[in-house]
Amino acid sequence: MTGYLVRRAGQMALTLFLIVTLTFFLVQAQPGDYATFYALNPDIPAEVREQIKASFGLDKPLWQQYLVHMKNTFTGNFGVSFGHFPRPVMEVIGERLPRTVVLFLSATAVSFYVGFFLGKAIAWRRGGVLEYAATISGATLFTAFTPAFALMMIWIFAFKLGWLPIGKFLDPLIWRGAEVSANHIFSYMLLTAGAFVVFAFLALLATRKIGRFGTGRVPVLLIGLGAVAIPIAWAFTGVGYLALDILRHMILPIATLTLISFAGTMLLTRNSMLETMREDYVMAARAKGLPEKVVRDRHAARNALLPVITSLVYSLIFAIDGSVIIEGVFSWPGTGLTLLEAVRSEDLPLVMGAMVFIGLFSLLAHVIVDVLYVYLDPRIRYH
Amino acid sequence: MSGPAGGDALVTVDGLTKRFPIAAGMFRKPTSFIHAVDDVSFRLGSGESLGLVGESGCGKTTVGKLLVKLQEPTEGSITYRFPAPSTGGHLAGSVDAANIKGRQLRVFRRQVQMIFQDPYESMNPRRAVYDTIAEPLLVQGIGDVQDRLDRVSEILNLVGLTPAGAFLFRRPHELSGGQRQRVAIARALVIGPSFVVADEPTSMLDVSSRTGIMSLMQELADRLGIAYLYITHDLAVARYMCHRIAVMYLGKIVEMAETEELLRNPLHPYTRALLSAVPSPDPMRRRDPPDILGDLSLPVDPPPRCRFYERCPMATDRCAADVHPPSEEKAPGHWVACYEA
Amino acid sequence: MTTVDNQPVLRVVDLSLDYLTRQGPVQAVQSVSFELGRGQSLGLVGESGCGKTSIANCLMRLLPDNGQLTAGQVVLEGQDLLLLSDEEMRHFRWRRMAMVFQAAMNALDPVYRVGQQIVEAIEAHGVEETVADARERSARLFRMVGLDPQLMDRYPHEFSGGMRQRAVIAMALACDPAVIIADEPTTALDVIVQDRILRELKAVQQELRMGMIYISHDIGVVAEVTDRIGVMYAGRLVELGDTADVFRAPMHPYTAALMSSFPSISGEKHELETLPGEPPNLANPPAGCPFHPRCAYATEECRQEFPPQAQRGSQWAACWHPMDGADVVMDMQDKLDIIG
Amino acid sequence: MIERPPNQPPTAGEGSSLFGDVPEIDLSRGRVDLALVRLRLAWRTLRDGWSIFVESRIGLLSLAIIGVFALMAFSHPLLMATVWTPDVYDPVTGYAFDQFDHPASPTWRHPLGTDSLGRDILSQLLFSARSEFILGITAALVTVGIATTVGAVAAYYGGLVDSLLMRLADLIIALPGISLLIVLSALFSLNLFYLALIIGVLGGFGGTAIILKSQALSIRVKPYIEAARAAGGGHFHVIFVHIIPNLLPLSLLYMMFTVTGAIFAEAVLSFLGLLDIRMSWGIMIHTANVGGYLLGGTEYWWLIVPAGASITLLCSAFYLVGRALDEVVNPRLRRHDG
Repeated sequence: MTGYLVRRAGQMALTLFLIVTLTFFLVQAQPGDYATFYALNPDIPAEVREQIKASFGLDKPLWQQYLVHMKNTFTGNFGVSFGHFPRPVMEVIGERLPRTVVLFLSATAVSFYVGFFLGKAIAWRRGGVLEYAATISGATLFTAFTPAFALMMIWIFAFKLGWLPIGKFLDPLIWRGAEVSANHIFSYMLLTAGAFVVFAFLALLATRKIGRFGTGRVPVLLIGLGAVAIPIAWAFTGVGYLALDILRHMILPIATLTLISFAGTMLLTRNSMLETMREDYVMAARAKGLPEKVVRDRHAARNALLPVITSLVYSLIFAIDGSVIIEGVFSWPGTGLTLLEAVRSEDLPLVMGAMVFIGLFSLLAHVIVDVLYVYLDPRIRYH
Repeated sequence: MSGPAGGDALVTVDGLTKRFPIAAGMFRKPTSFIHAVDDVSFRLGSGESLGLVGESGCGKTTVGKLLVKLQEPTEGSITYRFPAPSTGGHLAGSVDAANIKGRQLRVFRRQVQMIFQDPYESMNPRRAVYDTIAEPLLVQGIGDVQDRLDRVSEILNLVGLTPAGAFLFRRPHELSGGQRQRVAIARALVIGPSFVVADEPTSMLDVSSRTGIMSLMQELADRLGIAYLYITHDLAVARYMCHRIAVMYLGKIVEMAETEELLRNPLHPYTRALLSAVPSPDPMRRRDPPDILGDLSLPVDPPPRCRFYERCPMATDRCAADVHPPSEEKAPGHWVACYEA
Repeated sequence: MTTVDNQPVLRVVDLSLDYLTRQGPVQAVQSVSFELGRGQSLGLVGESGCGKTSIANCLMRLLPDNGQLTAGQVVLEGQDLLLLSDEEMRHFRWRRMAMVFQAAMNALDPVYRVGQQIVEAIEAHGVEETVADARERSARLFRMVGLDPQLMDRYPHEFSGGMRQRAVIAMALACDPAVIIADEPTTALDVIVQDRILRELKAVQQELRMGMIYISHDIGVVAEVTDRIGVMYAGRLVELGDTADVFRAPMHPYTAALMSSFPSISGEKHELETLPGEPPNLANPPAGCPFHPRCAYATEECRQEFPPQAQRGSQWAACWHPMDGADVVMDMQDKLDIIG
Repeated sequence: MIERPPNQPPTAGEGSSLFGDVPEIDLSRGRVDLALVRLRLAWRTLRDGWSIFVESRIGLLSLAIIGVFALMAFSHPLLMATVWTPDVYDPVTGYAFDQFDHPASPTWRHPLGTDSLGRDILSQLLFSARSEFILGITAALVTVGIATTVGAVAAYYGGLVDSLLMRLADLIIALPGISLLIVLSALFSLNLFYLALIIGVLGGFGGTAIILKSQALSIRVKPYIEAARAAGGGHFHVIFVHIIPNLLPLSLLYMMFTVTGAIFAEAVLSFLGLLDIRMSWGIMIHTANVGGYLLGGTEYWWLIVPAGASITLLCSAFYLVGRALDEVVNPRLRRHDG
């Protein structure tokens, strides 16, 4: 297991190296010279320009530039953004990355859960009305033209119904008198969410150790309790309304991203279920007289989960791409929007930086999926 | 170890060994090996049939694949002595199977063929019976389309799929298991081999089609003068199909004798255990449980002592200390590799 | 031979099953009737596709969506299982009638520990109160089938084929069933392992005085483990009798053909008979006796009408021209036991 | 004992009753036309596959939708050559002189109205359909051509070739495709053909290659591959006669998915204004977005709905046809009734 993780980490480093190389040479191959972009930017004072040139080795031959670029990338120096001058690329991304991660993680978690739940339901009752409805609406949403769909969501829920804000990260009117920064509140929100996940996990683990039959509801109860306690705790901090504002801004992008991506998991789960349902152990579970729900969830769906997890990599990449588009439409200031803005304004250092981080992000997702798979499949876990 | 076939053996196998490395990682050299076939020697005369019997994982299929050159041996030699060819384009005289490559290998395949175990998986599901049987002719470049069609029809009649026209363009899923195995036999025989390795051709068939295939193989072997190595886990089937039987255990041949001699007078403790484990269709007969210890394990880097040591009910200190016993002729033509036999 | 109670633990009457396919209904099981005494073992033999496994599935009421029971009763300890609701049947399964599956590898869920899968069955039927008791019980069962209870916390892929088959047998015994159905439990195993499993299965069955239905295509195996034997052909039970009687003097020509095509390692090497043709297509079975196209004795009435049961003692065959004792294929006197 | 000559083989008559119509060849009538027989066999396979495909009503409906779009693609040049005059109806340079205000709502002469530059929406829609087909099918052919070869070769040879190809595939699937394309289109000027090529190559060496390779691997270990080698067949013979034909059904399936992906990617990039393409559905929405008509809701529906619906419909139609094909290709997904 540790050997596997070490090997996987090695592979990941190599892939990251290749991504950095690829972006470097793509930028070099494009028509126009990288150095002149700096030279032509009127925002940058002459002496800073020289300094940048020197630190990036822009006056040296290509292969030396490449080496310098490599070194800079892996020491976290992506240079200075043209568009956000004089902020370094690293700082711009450092501020925006958590926002993307939150958007992406919550949408992925919700869509995975919804997709898996629906997928196993339509496979179990094959040929029902639910199957037709879920397949058609799921596939339509999955292949829907994301920008148009996102705009439609905004139009319905923000314009017509006025339930939710139109876009962006927060409402300046609410934040006018606030003494804390949005980043500060946001990081505390992240901490709370993280703590809750840990708590839920421990609750599950603890009840498993009880050793009596019929304790399945205990963790659900505990987790529900936690879910109620958190908002109450936030209400007492006095900045709860600010957190609520951020939350309100998150709902629509997350809902949109969830809607476009749940079908991938759903349809995969359906096919995977149809295959596991033919397995002898599902027949054996039935023969043992287990309740249908147990046969479905503990045996058929549990095994159907494995190939779905393998393909989760593709869904994750799909969701990363989706979040780039969604961030663009909702003006959600994350890495994706940063990439789009940088591309439009030809802010090359920021393009490279954002691309490397999006690549890193998808690599991490990849590795997490692999580890999850290893954890879920004892046949691999013990080898 | 050698067989009774004398000087005019068609196949002479000497010290045949195949070790499979256990993957250790991308850049590390494997340090562990599965000793699938270990120092196996025997001879087979033309027109003779030898049964290779053993439990799954004993290396019998690997021996078969080595003989038809689907795998390359780690050590040892396989020598064929083909009779003078009746048709052109066949190899004649002594051929060292280790050293043939390229075009020669292709010609070699005209004389040495294999029948596979699984009638469901040994045929490309998208290709019709004709394509499957004509494949050897096609890749060997024999005849034109009409010749091949004639030859395939002829061989279909020979294996009892008549009228041939009704079978030529069926796909495998349109045939029963027995019919499929007949097609597999036809594919092996269409090119006129003098030696065929049959890897459990009946183990996946029902009783009633099994006997049909067994008799067909015997009949064709007699008529066409084909020698074959019959690989099986079923001693009863080997009894009906083979002149001689060799019993394999974990990569070694532990006993070899004329069929009836082996069944009546088994000398190796493993052969005895194997024989006494076969259920009897006679409900009146009470069998004793086979005298054998433990379970079969993979031969990964086995110690040099007798392979059967761990499971042998009559093992002695000598068996533990010495190398795997050499094969000795205890009775005319009856070879055993055991110190205590 | 075991003593048999008078009251049968399982009675199957006139069981018929169709599979609905594109080609129309396929009559997989037709009017099959038999009884199984307490502590008795009944073998069902026949070639693949003859309906053996379908019968097992009918008894457990585990049919695929397109399977349709058209007639019959399955009476287990006085209760007709076919009249129960799905939920009632669920409680009957495994509690009173359990199954040893054909492919043990596939009958164990790969993602759970073997012990857990036995505990699960015990939990579902409330046989024990706590996890600890259930584990205790599983450990006992493991010992009974010759497995080390420490292996309970291993995963199926860590077991060898023989160990898996033992675990599946232990699982079948989890709730003290009155009947176990063993569907080709040793088919994929080597002879030496097969021999051990058969001995253990037989011993456990006799010790717990369970009824056992043993399904196999291998008449050698069936001869060794069963008291009575039923021969199936094309979805019908064509012969039923005490194992010794059926082997000594089969009444149905199909039974005789099956036996004479079975190679044996003991005794004189008798000529193997080849049964011509193929089993019939059950979507479109021949009229009359389904065996008539392949039968040497077929006459006009065989082609017209399904034969009545010809009785001889406790043995019967569905045949117009049952064979008498003189037709015995395997002459026991010839058989010298060369091993013992 | 049964009186019967031993060894009597099963006869054809009994066998064929099991399976219905099997092409029977009368050998007594001299030469057999192999090509004709093969044609009949292929026809039968097609018919059997079709009969499973039509069981999926969704698949059939989707196929019909694709057919309608194909008709649309064909109708544009026809209409331009007959009733539509280029100066009014050209999708890019045309101008509807009969209207004063643009965008104009639908009229008889312009059934879907005009855009903010006075161009006929229907003409744009029909013209774009053709580009989408060209793009989608080119990308799909490139992807599947590469992926099938890569998959078969990697699975057959294994070893170093396999390792290199699969690491490359891992690298490609680790890159989020749309993000990469956004960067590429910012750095280089991409037209329809280059876009198709890039999508095709990325797909072909990426995820599709991995899937086809794992399928090829399961074919490679089948005994019939060994049988072909024992018959004397070389590497080329085994790969092209046994492995690739058995991969083709799955390749066809992934062609459908690639078409979906390519059309989708094009639409997104066009919507972001990053592509050098004359006209496409994505550009139509881009134009509406630039003009600020998108959040106008239902008022200017003809600027968004036809193009947006076309993208979604065609994408999901190809996707659902792919899924229906999956049920044909993968017998384990079929119902228990065959």
